[in-house]
Amino acid sequence: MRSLARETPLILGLALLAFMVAVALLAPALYPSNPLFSNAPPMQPPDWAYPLGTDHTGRDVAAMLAWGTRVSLLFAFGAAGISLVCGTVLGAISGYFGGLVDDVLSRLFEMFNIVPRLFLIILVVAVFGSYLWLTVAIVGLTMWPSNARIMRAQVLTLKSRGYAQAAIVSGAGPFTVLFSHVVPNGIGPVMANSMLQMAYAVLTEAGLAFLGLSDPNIASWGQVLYWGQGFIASAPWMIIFPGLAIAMLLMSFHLIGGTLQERLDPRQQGAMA
Amino acid sequence: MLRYLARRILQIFPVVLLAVMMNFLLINLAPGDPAVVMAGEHAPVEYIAELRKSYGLDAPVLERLGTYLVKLMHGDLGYSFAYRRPVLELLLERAQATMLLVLISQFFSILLGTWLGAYAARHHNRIADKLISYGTILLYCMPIFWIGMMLIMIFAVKLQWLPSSGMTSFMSFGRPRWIDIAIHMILPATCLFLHTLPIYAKLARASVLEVAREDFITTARAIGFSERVVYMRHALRNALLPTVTVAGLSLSALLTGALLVETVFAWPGLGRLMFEAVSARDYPVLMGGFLFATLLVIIGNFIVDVIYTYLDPRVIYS
Amino acid sequence: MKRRTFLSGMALLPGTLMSAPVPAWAQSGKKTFKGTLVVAASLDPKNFNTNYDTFGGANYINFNIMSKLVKYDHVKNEIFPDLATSWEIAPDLKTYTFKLRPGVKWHDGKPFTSADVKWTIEDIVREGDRAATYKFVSDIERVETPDDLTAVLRLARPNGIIIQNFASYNGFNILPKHLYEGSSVRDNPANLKPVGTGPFRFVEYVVGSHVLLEPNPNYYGEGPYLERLAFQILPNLSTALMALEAGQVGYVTASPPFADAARLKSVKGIAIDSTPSTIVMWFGFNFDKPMWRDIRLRRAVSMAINRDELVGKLYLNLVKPAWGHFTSAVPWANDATARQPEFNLAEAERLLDEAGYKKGADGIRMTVQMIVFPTNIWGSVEQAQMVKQQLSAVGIRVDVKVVEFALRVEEINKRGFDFVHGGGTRGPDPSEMIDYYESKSSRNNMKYSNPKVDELFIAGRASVDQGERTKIYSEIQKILAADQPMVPMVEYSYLRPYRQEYRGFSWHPEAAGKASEHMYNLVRLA
Amino acid sequence: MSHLLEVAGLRIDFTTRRGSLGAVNDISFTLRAGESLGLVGESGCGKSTTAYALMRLLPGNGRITAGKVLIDGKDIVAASEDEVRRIRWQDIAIVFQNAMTALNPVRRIGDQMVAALTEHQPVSRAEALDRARAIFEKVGLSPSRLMNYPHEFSGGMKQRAVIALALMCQPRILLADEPTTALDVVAQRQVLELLAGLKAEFGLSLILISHDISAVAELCDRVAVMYAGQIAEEGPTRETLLNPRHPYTRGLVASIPSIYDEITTLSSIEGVPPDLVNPPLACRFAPRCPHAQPICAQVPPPMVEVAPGRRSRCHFATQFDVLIAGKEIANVPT
Repeated sequence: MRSLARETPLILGLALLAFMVAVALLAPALYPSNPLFSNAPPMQPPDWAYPLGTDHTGRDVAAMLAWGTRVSLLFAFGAAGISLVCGTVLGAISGYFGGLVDDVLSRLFEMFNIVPRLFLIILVVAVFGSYLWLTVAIVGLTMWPSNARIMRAQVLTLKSRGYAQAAIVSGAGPFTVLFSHVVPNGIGPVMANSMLQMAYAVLTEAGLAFLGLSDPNIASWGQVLYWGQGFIASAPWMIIFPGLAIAMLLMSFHLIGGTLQERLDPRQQGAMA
Repeated sequence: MLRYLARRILQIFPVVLLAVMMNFLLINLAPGDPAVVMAGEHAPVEYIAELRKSYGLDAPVLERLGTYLVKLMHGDLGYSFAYRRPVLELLLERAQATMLLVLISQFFSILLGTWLGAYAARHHNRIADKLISYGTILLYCMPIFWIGMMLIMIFAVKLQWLPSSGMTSFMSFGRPRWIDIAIHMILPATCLFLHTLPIYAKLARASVLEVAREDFITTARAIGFSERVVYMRHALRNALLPTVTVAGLSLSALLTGALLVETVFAWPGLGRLMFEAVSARDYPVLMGGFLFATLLVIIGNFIVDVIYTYLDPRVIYS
Repeated sequence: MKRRTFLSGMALLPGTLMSAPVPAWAQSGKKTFKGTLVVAASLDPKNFNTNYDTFGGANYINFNIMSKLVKYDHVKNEIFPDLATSWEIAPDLKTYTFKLRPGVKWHDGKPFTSADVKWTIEDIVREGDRAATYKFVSDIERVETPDDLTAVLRLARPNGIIIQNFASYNGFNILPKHLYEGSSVRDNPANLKPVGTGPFRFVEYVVGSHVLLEPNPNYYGEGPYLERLAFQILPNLSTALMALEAGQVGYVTASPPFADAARLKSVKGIAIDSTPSTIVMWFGFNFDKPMWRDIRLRRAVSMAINRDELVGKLYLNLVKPAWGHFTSAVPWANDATARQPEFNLAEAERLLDEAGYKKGADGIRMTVQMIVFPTNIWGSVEQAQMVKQQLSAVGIRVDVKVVEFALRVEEINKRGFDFVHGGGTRGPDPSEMIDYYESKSSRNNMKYSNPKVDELFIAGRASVDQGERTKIYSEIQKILAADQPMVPMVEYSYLRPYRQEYRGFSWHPEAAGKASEHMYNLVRLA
Repeated sequence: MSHLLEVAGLRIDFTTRRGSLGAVNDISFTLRAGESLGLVGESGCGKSTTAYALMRLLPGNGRITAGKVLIDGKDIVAASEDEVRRIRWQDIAIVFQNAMTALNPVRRIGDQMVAALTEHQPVSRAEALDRARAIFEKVGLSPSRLMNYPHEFSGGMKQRAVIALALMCQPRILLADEPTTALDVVAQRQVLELLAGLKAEFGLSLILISHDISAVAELCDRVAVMYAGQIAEEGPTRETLLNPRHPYTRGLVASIPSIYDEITTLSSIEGVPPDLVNPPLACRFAPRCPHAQPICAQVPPPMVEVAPGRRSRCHFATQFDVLIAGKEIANVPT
């Protein structure tokens, strides 16, 4: 019982995430027609036919949000995934080989830290167009340095551990040692960070949409918020529901990520007892 | 300290140079011709070519980069295409508004966030801790512009207590200017404050919890200090280092975070200037903005170092 | 009918009738000013000199600081005298003689004379194509100034619409020669601290924040009545509307979403007027793609567009569907018989089949790209979405691509699009249509070309006789209706949200003949 | 003469993810004024936990679940938080194991000492500083270093500073929790000598917690040997160590060449201490005991007084010679 109470945040987070994934998978079944088609009377408050109301051009908010779940999850997993791969590989290489490689890569991390990230994203999206995949990629590519930093620190401490040394002695190549022995053991904190990055990616999607920089052919939560901002007073459901959806998904990432961080971050382990 | 500073600048210089070069190339290689934007839709091809020439846009990009860097060394940030004014003048004008907003909200969110975090840590796993932890996460999960719209809705439209936007009031000229600005700043600063508060609360909670496990905290308890003194006087100061680090590093991140707030509240800041510069292909302003952000990071880092020496006597720079 | 005679009379008759009577308060000498109007503007002016470069955010401020020779009023779309009190047009349409208003002073106290007019026009001519307003003066060879209050324009070619050109919304302002002469006009400090002869004087411009104006007590026209006129820069429309609701702003220049109009109207203290414009919103075909040269395809697409649904759903029937290529807002030049085909899905499908675009297994005939540029006019992206939805009914899949302003010219020049969305003013004078349809026009994004239409546009320019011009433009509209180079969808109306305590906006009846759009000289606090 | 400190039936449980862990189980001992007691045993046997419990400084997941701790007749276990705070440092102070981390790194040592005194006694800062200076001198530190930060001290100096801090309020009982573990040999010697000197000078009652038997032998009047959360054997130091009555004490002592030699390590007895979440039901040492008899795994041994002032928790405490000689035990307890 007591341990169940301990796990509440994790269970809650996983349940929320599972719900979101389910909605994303079921969206085409629930709302088979294009969610961006105006098939309903405009500005309908929530009722039985349109449980989350309709927008100013007669689009079903529930349909747009359901389909938008796919976009948000794509952003979360796509961008964080790109960041995870790039960050892990570059951070690991930097930490493992040291020397010049480390110097160059570390400067690269620093440089990305210096450049204002959102503007970089805005610039690329504004210039090359607000294509969904491009936006996902650029968000991912601006997030990796923090993963790289964590991975680098992990590798620095782990590479002297017994199993790594044993693998080296047994004649394994440096990449084998690094990616089959060191990285798997040090990936924990990076995973925890990835959950937070997922949250950031979802927020970035919303922020870009709010600035008018998202793909008009796709229904996303940020888009609904963007359209809804003009109707705070007359159609608050256009603002409240996407806001809630974002908060829910982010909450799930934070709850899962927080638990992961507690469990996997060596700095946060070991109580006084 | 001075020697340390000099060394730091020498160290950071290549990184800045690299960042400036990357910005330059990224911006200048982007599609969209500023000359076309400047000349307007009806302009003839010859005029566009002429404009390109007069702004040096016709040279190869690497040559332009060289010219830009040389000018930069002389403190010349160039001339805004869109405003037809020196970039430095524009940046300084708009940076004031942003820095005012950012620094004040940052000040309060560090202060209150740290206090909340320390309070939560002191009551670890108790109801206050849960409330603070979940409350701040929830706050953190709300998009910043969403918070902004809600604030406007409640305090400006419904209650009509505070102005919804801008920095200046035209309706009541009797007030001293600084009071006027302060009143206009309450909502946007609160918005930014609410957005960054969770970061500092979370950080303070984690690091106070960590410090609370240290031996000297047990010593303080053994001496018989009250829990409040133990946490606020002994644990907190030792736990402040991560907060200072994050605060220093986030100066430039805040600049961009301020963009959304500035958009919602029509605050005449740097974020909006840069955002509009993207649309206008106003390269010099964009580059200047990026450079400004870069310098902020360096200044932020430096301030962090100074505060470190104050907070932790073990840190010595030479 | 009365309007026609009035307008043609204005153009043709010289005479004292045209000079404005001196108002009573000006004779008594003292003006009193009361109240502040804050106007929510969505764009930074950036720079106030719009004669040479286009600064979209400056126009609506300049109308209050600077003057033109003549302006259109905003109630009847008729020309009224501004700095020119009367004019005479020679029968060969090559000499225009303007009598200027006496006793006018620049805001810095210097007297306004014909030299200013001469310098302003001749400098634009000298700049040529590089100046944004050149097209309005391109026929002018030189300006003569027999005396301080007379300016004589000598034209290279006959031109019957110089007066309309000068009054155009985007037309040039008269600039003070004494501040500009001998300097680089684009770097002149007066571009940021404008000096004009208009109803308000420039006080300050804080970039990104506001432009502040004060009343000009020496203004020659009626007003101003306000103690202060401020333009607050509020780029975000919902922010601007909330500021209006909160009472911090008196008028919002951008149109609110039509779906919000009913609620806004019910908010205490807010009034919303709907004023028709000469703006038509449309989408055009890319004639560089051979398929769109097939008239059957163009007709089919036009027939598949349900304008009534569009106007109902996006605009709650507060705007009119556009059936022709001009605008019903200017009846004398509008040919209501030159119409688009009626909505008819079956016929559209038949035409598409006939043209060889059969439905595939997935029910789709073709995928086309539509580019759209978000503007201050409400609903461009929404219209594109609606076009996408409506064309899906006949098996045409539309990919909407929203392109930001800076990329507009480049995106169009790529010629990769099928449909291009557009919307802009076509009046008050029908000659403004030339931008969209003339073969060589830089705004003819479709690359539509019909030599007959080009010829007729030249003919329309070369006449001052309204009856004759009506015929010419009617013929143009008939050809366009047959050719169908674009699908006009909506005749746009502005929604004007303002605080009820203000009266005298440019669209209010009292502004007829006294104020152009975006002039606040008549605005007063009730 | 009454006891200054009396611990009776103390039981301390820790809440862990695996369940409740009885870190200390039924411990009783007493301390008279001026007396010194050594607590010895392997790491994890509960020595430090016991010490922390004496000041009620257990970490959040530890709780005193039974027993009493009487300081001067006042029960610490039942006292209010404020009362405990008043007792701390005034009546009982502690020198922590790791001097390196026991001092607040960001405050000057002198300030920390002054704050400790002013927290408890109504003295001015100047008076407190005077006292700090005097104590600094007593512990062999130069008063001129009073306003240094901890990181500016060497390890040995830091340990002296920690002792100085503990002496600020002139406590009656001083707990020293492994005060020498982190030091080099020379410094260890010096600190032990310092403690011996202070004990004599101030008449301190000292509880020295250590796994270093030689240190205990040198400093303490009495010794309590702990094993797996219990006291295995307790008695006057010399007697107990020279003539143990518990197999664990014997093993402990046997691993040292000579009690009064320089000893730095405690060689271990074969096997590992039991899991305290599920401790052996009978004798806790039985699984490791080379002399274990059937009964040892069945019946928990009682604490028996084997001589005046000497107690042992072994079934065979009274027949210990016979047991270790490996001879037939005549009188097997049941």
